[in-house]
Amino acid sequence: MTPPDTVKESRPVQADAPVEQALPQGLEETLPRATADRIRPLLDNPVLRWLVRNPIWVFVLIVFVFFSLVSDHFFAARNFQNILVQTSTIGLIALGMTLVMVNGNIDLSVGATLALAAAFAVDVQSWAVFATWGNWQILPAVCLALLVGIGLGALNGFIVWKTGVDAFIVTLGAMLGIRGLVFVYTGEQSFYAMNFAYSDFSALSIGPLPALALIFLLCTLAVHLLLSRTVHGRNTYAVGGNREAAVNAGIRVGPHMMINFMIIGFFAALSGVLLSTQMGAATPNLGRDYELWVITAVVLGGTKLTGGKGDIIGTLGGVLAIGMLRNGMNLMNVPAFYVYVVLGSILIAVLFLDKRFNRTADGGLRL
Amino acid sequence: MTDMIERPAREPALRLEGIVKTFPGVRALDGVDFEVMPGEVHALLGENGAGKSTLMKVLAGMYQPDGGTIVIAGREVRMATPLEAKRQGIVLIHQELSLVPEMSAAENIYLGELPRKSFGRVDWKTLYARSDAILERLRCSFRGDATVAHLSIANQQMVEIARALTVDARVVVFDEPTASLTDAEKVVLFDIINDLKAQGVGIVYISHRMDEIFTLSDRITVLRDGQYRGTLDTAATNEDEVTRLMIGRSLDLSRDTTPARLGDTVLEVRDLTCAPHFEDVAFSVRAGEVVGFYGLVGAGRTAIAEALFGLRSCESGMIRVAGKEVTIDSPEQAIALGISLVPENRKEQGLVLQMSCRDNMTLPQVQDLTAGPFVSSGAEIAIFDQYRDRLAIKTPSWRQPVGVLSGGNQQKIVIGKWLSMQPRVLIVDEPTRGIDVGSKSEIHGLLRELAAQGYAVIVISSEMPEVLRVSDRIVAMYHGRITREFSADEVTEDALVQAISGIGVELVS
Amino acid sequence: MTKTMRFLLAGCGTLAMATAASADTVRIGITQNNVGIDSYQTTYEQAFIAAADANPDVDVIVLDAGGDVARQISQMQDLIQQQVDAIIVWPTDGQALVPAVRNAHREGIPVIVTNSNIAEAGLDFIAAFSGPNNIQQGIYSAEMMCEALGGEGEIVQITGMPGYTTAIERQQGFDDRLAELCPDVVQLDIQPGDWNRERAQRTMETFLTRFDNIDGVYSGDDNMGVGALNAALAAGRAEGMVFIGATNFAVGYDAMERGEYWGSVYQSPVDDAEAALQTALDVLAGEDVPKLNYFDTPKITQDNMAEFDRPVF
Amino acid sequence: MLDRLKAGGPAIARQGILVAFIVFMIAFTIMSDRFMTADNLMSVFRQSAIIGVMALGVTIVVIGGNLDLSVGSMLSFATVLVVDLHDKIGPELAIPVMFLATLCLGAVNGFLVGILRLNSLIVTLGMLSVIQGLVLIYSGGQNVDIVDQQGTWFALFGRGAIFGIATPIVMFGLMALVFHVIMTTMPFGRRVYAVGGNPTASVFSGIPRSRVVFTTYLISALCVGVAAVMLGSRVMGSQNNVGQGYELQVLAAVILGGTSLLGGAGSVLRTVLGVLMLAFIQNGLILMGQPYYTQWLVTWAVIIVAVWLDVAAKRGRLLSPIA
Repeated sequence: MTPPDTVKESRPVQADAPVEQALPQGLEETLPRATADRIRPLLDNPVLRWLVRNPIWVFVLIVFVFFSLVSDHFFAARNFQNILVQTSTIGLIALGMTLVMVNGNIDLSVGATLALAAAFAVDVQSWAVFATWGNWQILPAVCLALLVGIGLGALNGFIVWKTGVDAFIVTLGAMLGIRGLVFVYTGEQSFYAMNFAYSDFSALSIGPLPALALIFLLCTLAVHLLLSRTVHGRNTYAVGGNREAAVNAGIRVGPHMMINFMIIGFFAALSGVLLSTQMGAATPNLGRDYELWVITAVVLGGTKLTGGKGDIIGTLGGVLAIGMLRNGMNLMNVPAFYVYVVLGSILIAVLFLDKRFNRTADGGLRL
Repeated sequence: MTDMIERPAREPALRLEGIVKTFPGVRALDGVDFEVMPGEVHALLGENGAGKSTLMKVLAGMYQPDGGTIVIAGREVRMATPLEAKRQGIVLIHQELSLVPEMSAAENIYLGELPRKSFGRVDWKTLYARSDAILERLRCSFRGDATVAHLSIANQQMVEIARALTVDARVVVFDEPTASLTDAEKVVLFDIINDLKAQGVGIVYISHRMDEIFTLSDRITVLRDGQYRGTLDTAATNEDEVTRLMIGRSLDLSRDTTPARLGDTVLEVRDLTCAPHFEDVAFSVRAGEVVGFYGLVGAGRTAIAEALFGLRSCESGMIRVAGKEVTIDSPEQAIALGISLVPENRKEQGLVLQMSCRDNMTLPQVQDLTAGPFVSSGAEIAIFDQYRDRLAIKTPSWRQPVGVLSGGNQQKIVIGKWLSMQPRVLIVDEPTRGIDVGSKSEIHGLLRELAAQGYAVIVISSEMPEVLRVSDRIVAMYHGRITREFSADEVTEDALVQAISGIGVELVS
Repeated sequence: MTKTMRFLLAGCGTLAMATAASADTVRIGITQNNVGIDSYQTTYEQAFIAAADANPDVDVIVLDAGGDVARQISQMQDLIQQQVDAIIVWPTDGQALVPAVRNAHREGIPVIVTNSNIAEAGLDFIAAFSGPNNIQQGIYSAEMMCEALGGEGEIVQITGMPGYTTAIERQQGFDDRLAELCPDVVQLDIQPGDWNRERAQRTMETFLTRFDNIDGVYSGDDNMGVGALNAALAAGRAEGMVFIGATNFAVGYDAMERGEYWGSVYQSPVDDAEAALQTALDVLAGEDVPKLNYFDTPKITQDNMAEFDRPVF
Repeated sequence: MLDRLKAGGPAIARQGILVAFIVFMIAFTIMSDRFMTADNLMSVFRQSAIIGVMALGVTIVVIGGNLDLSVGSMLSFATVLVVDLHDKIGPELAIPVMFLATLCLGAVNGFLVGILRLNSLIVTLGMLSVIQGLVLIYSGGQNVDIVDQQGTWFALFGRGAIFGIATPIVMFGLMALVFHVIMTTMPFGRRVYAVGGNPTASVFSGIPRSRVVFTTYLISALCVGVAAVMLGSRVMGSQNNVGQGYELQVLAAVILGGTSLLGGAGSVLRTVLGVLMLAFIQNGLILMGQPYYTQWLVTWAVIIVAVWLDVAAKRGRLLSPIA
């Protein structure tokens, strides 16, 4: 039978969606048609269009304006420096977590890795071998700490690759085990950096920017470029978005995922090193619960737990949102008990709004 | 029918000899031979589970054969990875779309082989230039920077095909390429295949649709149970011979002409509207008849079924079941009213793959099959046995996870699940999609039989032969509206095609 | 999002009032270790706020680090940012806080360390320390243990959360003094109870299975000590076993009254809080304040418990 | 071939956790003469009852295709509530009030995940924080204690015994049995497996998916309530953070029991094995005189090896096929 060639295409649901001028699916469905029509032209403005697609930044703006109005101390250059330094710890790990989560994996062991790296960074300086090195003794210490982070990441990645066990489970185990290693290594004690040059680093500023903030911003830029511009970065989306397609296209998924685990290990270690410069010390309980805050920040930034979606700009927004909330609530003297409630509620609220506005078309089925 | 192309007396582009592949407990391929000449369309046929997909995965480097040789352009090769196969010029276009939705078309086309600059950066300029050139060659309306998630299914298929053109392909394998295409899109696809063929590329074409195979192919190779059954010249054979080779017997493909004994009107729908899917739909179904719904994908047929099954809320209209006006807000209510739906997507909507055959079959009524507070295993097994025998489901035991069964048997489990509910109205959506000829014919027979037993049956299908074969009445849909209703006696193919393409219909929008 | 906004606004209405104060009052910021982890810290906070409220010239900003060093450092920065007149800090970690304290010192903001002291390297940068001496408390406990056992016996120790200063210092004081004072008392094992009564109870149950004879139990605080006591009571082995703790809690006091608990170290969070605030005010008033202001934390035993009030926490 | 399990072999490999469990039991028995004694075994059973009961509830949530990380602070909430109310309104009222309040929290989880279909990991993470705040606000951060520890019948749940067996063991055993029966032989159990295995197909089969998921969270909250009664009675007091970190121990036990985080597969009884495994590791290592952190290292290895064997048995080969 010959297919009729007079047939016209008719596919209301599946037609190519216009890329530029549509509101997010959820908005189109929720808003009255007239309102939607009125709002749509606003999307001609590139800034507004960008904000609609990055809702976390809308939230960052709201938080920013809110605290600027209600707190006397929030809107100040010095405070912004503080916020950047404070977010750098969670922020650096979040960069790595974005890669791992876009890959469709997760890493719960970052808090423990951070603690182990910090312990190495502080302890190795005082090894007798480097006693005559002066301030240079910091260099091998930091290098070793970063290597430890990369190594632990590689171990996680290797196990995920070779055993095929879900990353959630592998890194949940590692979260306990690496914390155990921290206690083995430190013997429960805090380490203290004898060399004040080490802790002075955290007070360093380059122009208006504290060194720690600068490192964080540079790393953010680097990972943003890595994820959006390089072959490895694009493959990260491919592996997370459709693993089978990636395999068929000849991407070596195992080593690829391992590299991303090494990257997050590196950032967890770097974060640990920078944190230890702020303290001039390393404590064995450092970084507890950080994995949960990092995941929260990354998810707020629009990265999907299922993989394939997310970017560094969103993650930066998520990290800043949490950082500003904490900072602002400190400045406003919100009682500690309420901080838990506010942060938890906001997380759920943002998730809810994201679901309403950015949901994908399910054709209105009641499932 | 395509003109006969004289087969060039050259070296085959690809030759597989004596390929053996075993999985634990199964010999999936048992000494299979297969060859493709340059510029030839060679169809590969076989029932589900005959080994077509395994053979193609061996060809694409995704499986390593346990025995046999692969010869490409006269040289014996080993292909350990899909990438190596691609470098040898073997490209597989997958049945299930193998794209990354959040990435651009260009990135998908060059997935795994993005052009690089220094420091591992992507060379976007080269990427877009190359991919745009390919898309243009395929006469695509979109460009390389379009995000795949925003493209229609047909255009996504085009991206898949574009992938094949990135390399100097020797052999391109199409695995069920038309499953999700409209007829218009099929025409474009066939043009492309003919283009490739003219360029001397060897084409392997896998499909269950006989009409396509006879339109396109030069030769046909048939597999059965992992074994090679023979190769036929398309011009010198017919559907009967091919079918016999596939299933080992011949099939009666004619329509059951027993006149329907019609009962009362069981289901009546009036002015039902559910924008944007369908508007002002009205029809009725009587006990003992099969009503076929025919139309293009997206014409609103499936949406009507979903609305009747309580999965969609409708803005206006009236539904009457057995004479009583009802509202249906959930599948539970639909089931209580005696409506059953065999959904179009078996794996996603029909079955819980890791559950046993029995548990799947009794899922909608498990709360009623109880002894005290407990599920009565005996009652469940009784139901399973009854429908296993009635539908001739092939499975070693009720404990078997349903995911390991063949497509046809899976579909029968879904049908059995809904028959066991003793429904008044049975809605079947695309009952034979992706199912081999043998099972297909059995299912058609079953639908007729059900009607004869007094069920009211609605069959939704995109395949005209199917609709013609099983229906007592045919409802044609176009763009969310019913354009015409035919009785089985008066319907002609031409009229049906016109009715579903909106010809002669005034659309108010 | 509007809902969140409204929620925040509602929360802030009351807070804004609290921070709006006249210019001549002193503003003191405090960052505590981990309020809510136990009653001591909570009572401390309440006493501190009460003391500040009682003084019209004092305005306080009360923060909690939730046990996280990094968060405490951030809070120090935030307090410096607000240019408070003095900062009181209850260190989550004695060593890790040194640079943060140094920063405040550089900004000219006096820092008063409360409850557990900062590491030696930081002493130069603080205005004063006010609080109990945790090492001394460990020493007291060792002395009581020694006395109760008559110089010989087998004991086990249940420590606080591993890696935190208070836990480490008490253990250190106890271990050193015990070895020195009565070398014939053998410590069979040391395991953590995480400042958590249930976990201490679990640890003690395992000890009881493992050792046929336990003469004494030292716990890092009474909360855990009572957990250990519960385990021994349930096993029917509490008779003759010596329980010694630290930071006398009400439950410990009651157990002592019943004669089940031998002794502890009396430490009042109210004294602790008031001493900290007073020290800060003294520093701001320009008075000559000694660097280390240990307030007395006496031994409390069944014999002398009548001299003490029942703890409020 | 090393990376291919023999066709006959997997029967034993499929029970990876059971094998590991037996290996550990033998090892501990050899290393410590105190380990394999009736007293010690009973003591470990009693200790594991609290985590165990919570793990039963979470297993059902996970089989239904979701996670529940909020159980840790929910346990703090329930324990503080029941202990605090014990002296204020008496245990006979305190217990039902606590159950009511805890079920409300479960209902919030159920509403957000089941009805609004928000991601369960993030929702319960948020709830973990919210509930911790609620506990602290409720108690003002103070410890709560039961004054008359000897005289109250509330002691039965944590300290008492029924027919000579410690009540927590009896309750844990009974609940494990009841949930096992529910999940394997009752329609509700079948529906939970179906919803976890394929939510869409479940809806197409007329299963009220939202209600099923909602109910799994209620069950989880109910289990937390039972755990809180046992904990409050055992300790006769509570701190505000008493359940901190329990969520991960519970999850580790569920995972060790072989329940798939993807949903649709798993077993309540095997979770019991996971719970006991963790408890025995903790107990055995202390009996051997190991420092507390060794148990973290051992748990790390055990989780990965046990789950690996499980996964390997299912796919029929030891190493993952990922290139």
